[in-house]
Amino acid sequence: MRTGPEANEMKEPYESDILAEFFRRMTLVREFELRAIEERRGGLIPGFIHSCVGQEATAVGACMALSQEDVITSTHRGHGHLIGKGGDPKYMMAELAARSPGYCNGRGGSLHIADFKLGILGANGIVGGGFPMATGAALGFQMRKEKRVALAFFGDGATNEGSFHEAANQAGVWKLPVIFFLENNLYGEGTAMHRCTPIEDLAIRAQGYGFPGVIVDGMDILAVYEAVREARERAIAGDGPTMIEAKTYRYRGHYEGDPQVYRTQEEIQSWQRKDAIVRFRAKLVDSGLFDDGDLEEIQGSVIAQLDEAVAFAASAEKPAVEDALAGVYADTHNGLVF
Amino acid sequence: MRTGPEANEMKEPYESDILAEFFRRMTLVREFELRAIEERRGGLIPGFIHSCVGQEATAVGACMALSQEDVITSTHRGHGHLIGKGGDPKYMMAELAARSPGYCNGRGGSLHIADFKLGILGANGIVGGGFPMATGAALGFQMRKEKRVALAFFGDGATNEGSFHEAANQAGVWKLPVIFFLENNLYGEGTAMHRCTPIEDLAIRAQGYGFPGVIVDGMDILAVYEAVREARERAIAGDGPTMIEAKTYRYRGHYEGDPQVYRTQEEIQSWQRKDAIVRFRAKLVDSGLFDDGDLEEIQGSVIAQLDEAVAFAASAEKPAVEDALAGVYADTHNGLVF
Amino acid sequence: MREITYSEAIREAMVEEMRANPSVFLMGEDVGVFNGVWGVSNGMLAEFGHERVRDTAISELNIIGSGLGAALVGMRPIVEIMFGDFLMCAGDQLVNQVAKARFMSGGKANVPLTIRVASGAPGSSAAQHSQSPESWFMNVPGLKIVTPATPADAKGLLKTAIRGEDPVLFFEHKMLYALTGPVPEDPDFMVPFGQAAIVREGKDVTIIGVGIMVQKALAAARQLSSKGIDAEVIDPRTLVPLDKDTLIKSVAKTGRVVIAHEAHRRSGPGAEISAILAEEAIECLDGPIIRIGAMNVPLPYSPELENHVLPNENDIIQAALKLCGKA
Amino acid sequence: MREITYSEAIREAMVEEMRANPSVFLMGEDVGVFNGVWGVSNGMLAEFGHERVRDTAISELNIIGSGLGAALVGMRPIVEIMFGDFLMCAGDQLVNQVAKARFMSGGKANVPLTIRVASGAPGSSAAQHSQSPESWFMNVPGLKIVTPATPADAKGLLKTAIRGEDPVLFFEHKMLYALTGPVPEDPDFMVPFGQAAIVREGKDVTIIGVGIMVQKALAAARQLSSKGIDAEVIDPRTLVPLDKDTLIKSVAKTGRVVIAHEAHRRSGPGAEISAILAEEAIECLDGPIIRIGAMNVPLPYSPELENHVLPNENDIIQAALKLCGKA
Ligand SMILES: Cc1ncc(C[n+]2csc(CCOP(=O)(O)OP(=O)(O)O)c2C)c(N)n1
Ligand SMILES: Cc1ncc(C[n+]2csc(CCOP(=O)(O)OP(=O)(O)O)c2C)c(N)n1
Ligand SMILES: [Mg+2]
Ligand SMILES: [Mg+2]
Repeated sequence: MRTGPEANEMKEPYESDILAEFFRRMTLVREFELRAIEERRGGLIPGFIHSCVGQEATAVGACMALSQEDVITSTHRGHGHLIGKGGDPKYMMAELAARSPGYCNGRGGSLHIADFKLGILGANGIVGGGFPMATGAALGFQMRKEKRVALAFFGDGATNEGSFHEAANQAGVWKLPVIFFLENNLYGEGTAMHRCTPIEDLAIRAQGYGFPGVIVDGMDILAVYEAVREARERAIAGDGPTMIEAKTYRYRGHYEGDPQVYRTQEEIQSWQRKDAIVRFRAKLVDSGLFDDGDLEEIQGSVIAQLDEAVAFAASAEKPAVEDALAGVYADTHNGLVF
Repeated sequence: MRTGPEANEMKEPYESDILAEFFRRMTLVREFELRAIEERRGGLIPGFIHSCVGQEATAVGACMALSQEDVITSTHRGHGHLIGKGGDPKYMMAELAARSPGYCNGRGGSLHIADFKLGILGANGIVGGGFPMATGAALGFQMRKEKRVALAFFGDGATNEGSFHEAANQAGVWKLPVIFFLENNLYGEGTAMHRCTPIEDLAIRAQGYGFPGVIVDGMDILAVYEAVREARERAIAGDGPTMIEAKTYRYRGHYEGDPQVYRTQEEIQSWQRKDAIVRFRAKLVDSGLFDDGDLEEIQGSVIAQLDEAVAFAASAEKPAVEDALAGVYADTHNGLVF
Repeated sequence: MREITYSEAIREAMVEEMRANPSVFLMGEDVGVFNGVWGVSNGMLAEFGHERVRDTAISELNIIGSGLGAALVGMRPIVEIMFGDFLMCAGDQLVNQVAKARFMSGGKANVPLTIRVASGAPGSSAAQHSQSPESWFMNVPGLKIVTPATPADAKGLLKTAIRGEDPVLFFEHKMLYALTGPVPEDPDFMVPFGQAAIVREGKDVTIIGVGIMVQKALAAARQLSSKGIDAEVIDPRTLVPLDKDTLIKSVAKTGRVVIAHEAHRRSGPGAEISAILAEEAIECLDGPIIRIGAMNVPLPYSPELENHVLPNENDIIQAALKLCGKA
Repeated sequence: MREITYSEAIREAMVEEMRANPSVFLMGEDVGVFNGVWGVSNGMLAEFGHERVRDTAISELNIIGSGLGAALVGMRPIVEIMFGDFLMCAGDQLVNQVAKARFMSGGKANVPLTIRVASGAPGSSAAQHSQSPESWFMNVPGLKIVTPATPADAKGLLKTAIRGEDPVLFFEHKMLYALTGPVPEDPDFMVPFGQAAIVREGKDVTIIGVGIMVQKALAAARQLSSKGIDAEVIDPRTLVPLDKDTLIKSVAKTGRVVIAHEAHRRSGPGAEISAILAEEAIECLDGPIIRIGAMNVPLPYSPELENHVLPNENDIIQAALKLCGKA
């Protein structure tokens, strides 16, 4: 397994700006999730939530290795990816609250948030649904000779859908600039990975498609960041796709309300002891670039941002039922398509 | 690559009966195809034909390593598989001629021939359509603790369908008694394998599913036979699936009428020089167990059998239009389902 | 009679059939350890073990396709598809393999495969977790399509499916799982396919409800009766085969018909039912055939929009009033 | 006007659009080196090279899904599905991704994706190579569904599809590829969606034909005229959107209607058309709405059975005669 250097040391010199941003975004992801769960209990959010608490390093590390012009396809557990790619919690929260100014005008909810300006092609309610979308976007970039890549987020469970195979094969043949980024959190819903997958390291599947498979510690944001940066360079250089398997863990249920009969408290705690934010925070302090006060300030700004986001969402307008048919088609041929 | 011993020597002692049967079935496959093509030109056969001329050793070698209780799923290029598994050319020819006594009562044609008594679960018009069927049959055998296996035939092109991936993964997890038998003839229709598959040896995909992938010379029937026999033993012993990739070649077009702009005459001839029947015939003569006369007698009996099959088919009744709705359902609920 | 939920009725049918016949087993995503996302298979792993209550990989194509394979060698698989929205992941297996296996083999393949599908909108679940796919495969000969609306029908129809020799798409509406009703305890209680239920007799207007809309049609009928309209409510129970005789007879009596389903209006199950009536009973009709269904827009996340898009009791009432000249 | 085949018309539309716009490209199985199984893309590889005429792996799901991905980043892909029967291999991508991408994103996703599908029975090709899937996705909002019946419509509708911003399922009947007809040379000739063509005016009975059945309806109309029946033949040209006004207007004139398609009768496109007429034009009807379609049985291999199962010109004639009281 490829990991970031141990003992809270950094292998390469990072600017303090980017380090702070890593910390800020991971904190924002964590706090966004906790806040959304709270607001769901409070009734502001009507739909279900698949939180990514525990997986902050994969989401943020991967996205921050991309440029704004790059695109991602996300999943049902996508809030971290969206924030990682620059998504605004205000419009995310408004979408979760099913309001008009939300990212999808209240039509999509958590499972379908997209922002084409930020290169977020969409969360997805279909496990494995985003793979071909990512290869297709990468194809577009390749055909237009643009230096852009597409990164597909997916889970261990999604790796068993046929869509993974078809997309990976075609991406391999055409050497598309695509990164298959697996967040292996050991479970697909209530089914432990070993009960539905005959191998331990899914990255070896990449060999079957003629491109490298890399394993990283998904609780180490620098390891994730570096692996994606390298994969992006490969892709841009015309050397084709990379599969990256990040070993990570979700701390909460598959969705809020999941009784979690399928795993033990001990297992959860053993992963929490490797918490990506806690470890990274310690690393920042040890580096001497930040002190606790700096980091608490960041944390505070994140909380303030979320307070604002919630206030924005709560006071935002709801979609008007007169517009119920809007947005199905670009061209309604004088209303005929309905 | 695992091949049978060179220099026309046999590694292990085979009974002359089985050697003769290898030869007879391969010859029957070859002659069946040529005869069917002729009868199609002559108008007896209305539908299209994907002949397997050149691939006799894979079809016959694989099937003869199975027991009658084992099952196979076949493909659009399935005549060899059917004959290998004991299919009767009479009923096959009658089916190709769309006659009532044909295997499918004239409903299926070449693409859909099945014989459940012989363990032939069906040819298939859908590339990759048979994979889950094979894993499902194997699941049934495993649950009932029967010592039976399912063998899925497929082509290099089919390996890129999502169905391959999903079936292989589940078979790997459950250690199902299934053999994934790939006839790699280098082309999927008019698309050369290297243009749609990023690796050369597809057998390495097996690693991604936690079971062995084996490569054999598909022009050597004994190599094929031995590899399948071994895979069958593994499966029966509870050790799970094996993928076998047999390198082979089809001599004729994808279907009859294919102008074959996608390959050269030289390439075809280079494979014909390795012809499985010619090589095996030489091996039999060299072994001293057979002389040319023996083998010509077998050849003659095959031709006679095919004459009979064609005569049978040509004189057989056509399905009656009154029965057009028969066979869609077991239970028509007093005709309601139509 | 004791009352149990729709969900319990389904579980009871599965459990009884599994006890009675070792060939019957259940497989699907999270049906075992997780007890089923909808809880329908709750406790079944404990009774039958991993051999017969099988958690699969997330691979709908292989789930349905290997159900076919197992059926072809003599098993009687029940497979669960967690959301009807995911059915199309296995679209090819359904359309080209499962539906056609028997016919293409000249009637020789036996396909006792039951595909249980949780369908319909459970509320704010948006476009990929709310669909009603009942009509998606009606154009494909070879499948039977079942839409139980009550606990008793759920149990009795499921038994008919499991004991039958043909593939069945069995649609369970998520919002019916908690519905309670009387269900016979007789383990041989079966509801035949192709026999509609007249769930309420009436003479003024026929309301044909599919799945959950049967319940809404009944509620509408109660309100209509207070307005002096006596509605007959019919539940076809199976869309393929369809008991058109019962529908036609009712329409012949009332002369008015409303067809209600949660699926989108365009090419939903109501299209076929309406077309049959327009072909075989038009002379009985005193007015248009009105279809009530979801608007032709993907299901929106917003509860307000979703509510607006989905058909309800009031839509049925308005249609009936209009047909009866009272709107 | 010069006459070309349906197949040439389609190629011409693709070639012209590809010349005019570098974002347009073609991908699919064997569209390049093999020149397309149906020969539609014959010669296109030579002109545009492998970059823009892309042979894919045998992976329908990825073909359609990556068409969506490419569209989302500004390309205008045309993808070819070799046989309509294989569409369901990509069922989930069609239903859950392609159709819904725009709506789920609040109208922001642009999906200029044209999916060309060779459909229909080419003769003795059996159950998995003969289907007419036109209605399979009509229940799914977000797709447009096009069924050209003439070379000119093939060209003009395809241009509308390629230049449009929404995903289009474009069904090309295999037995129409060789049909010849006049086709405008103007590169901006486009046929709008949602505008039915009255291909023959008449006053006694309306025959609505879908795809290849338009040709058979015309042949039927010629024969009917010799029996004193003046049939109007209408081709909706697009099933979604559907120009119901033109259909209703015709039915209002004739009072009689036959709907003909090659798809199976049950829940074929005719079900929806019939249901619309039964809902919005029933008062104009002098008799039942008759649907002509393939029998509800998978397409058989035997030519005799297949002939029997498929709808033909005579079926239309008999239906019209019956409606006109002459049968
Ligand atoms: C096609 C499809 N099948 C099943 C589901 C139900 N489902 C939603 S999330 C999930 C588990 C996914 O596991 P994984 O890919 O590992 O992602 P994780 O939830 O662990 O992030 C399942 C089965 C779905 N949404 N789509
Ligand atoms: C799902 C599907 N896609 C495409 C086709 C059309 N088709 C028939 S055979 C074939 C090539 C198959 O290649 P391969 O699997 O290598 O088998 P081979 O023909 O070489 O024996 C194709 C593309 C099909 N029948 N089914
Ligand atoms: Mg997971
Ligand atoms: Mg091949």
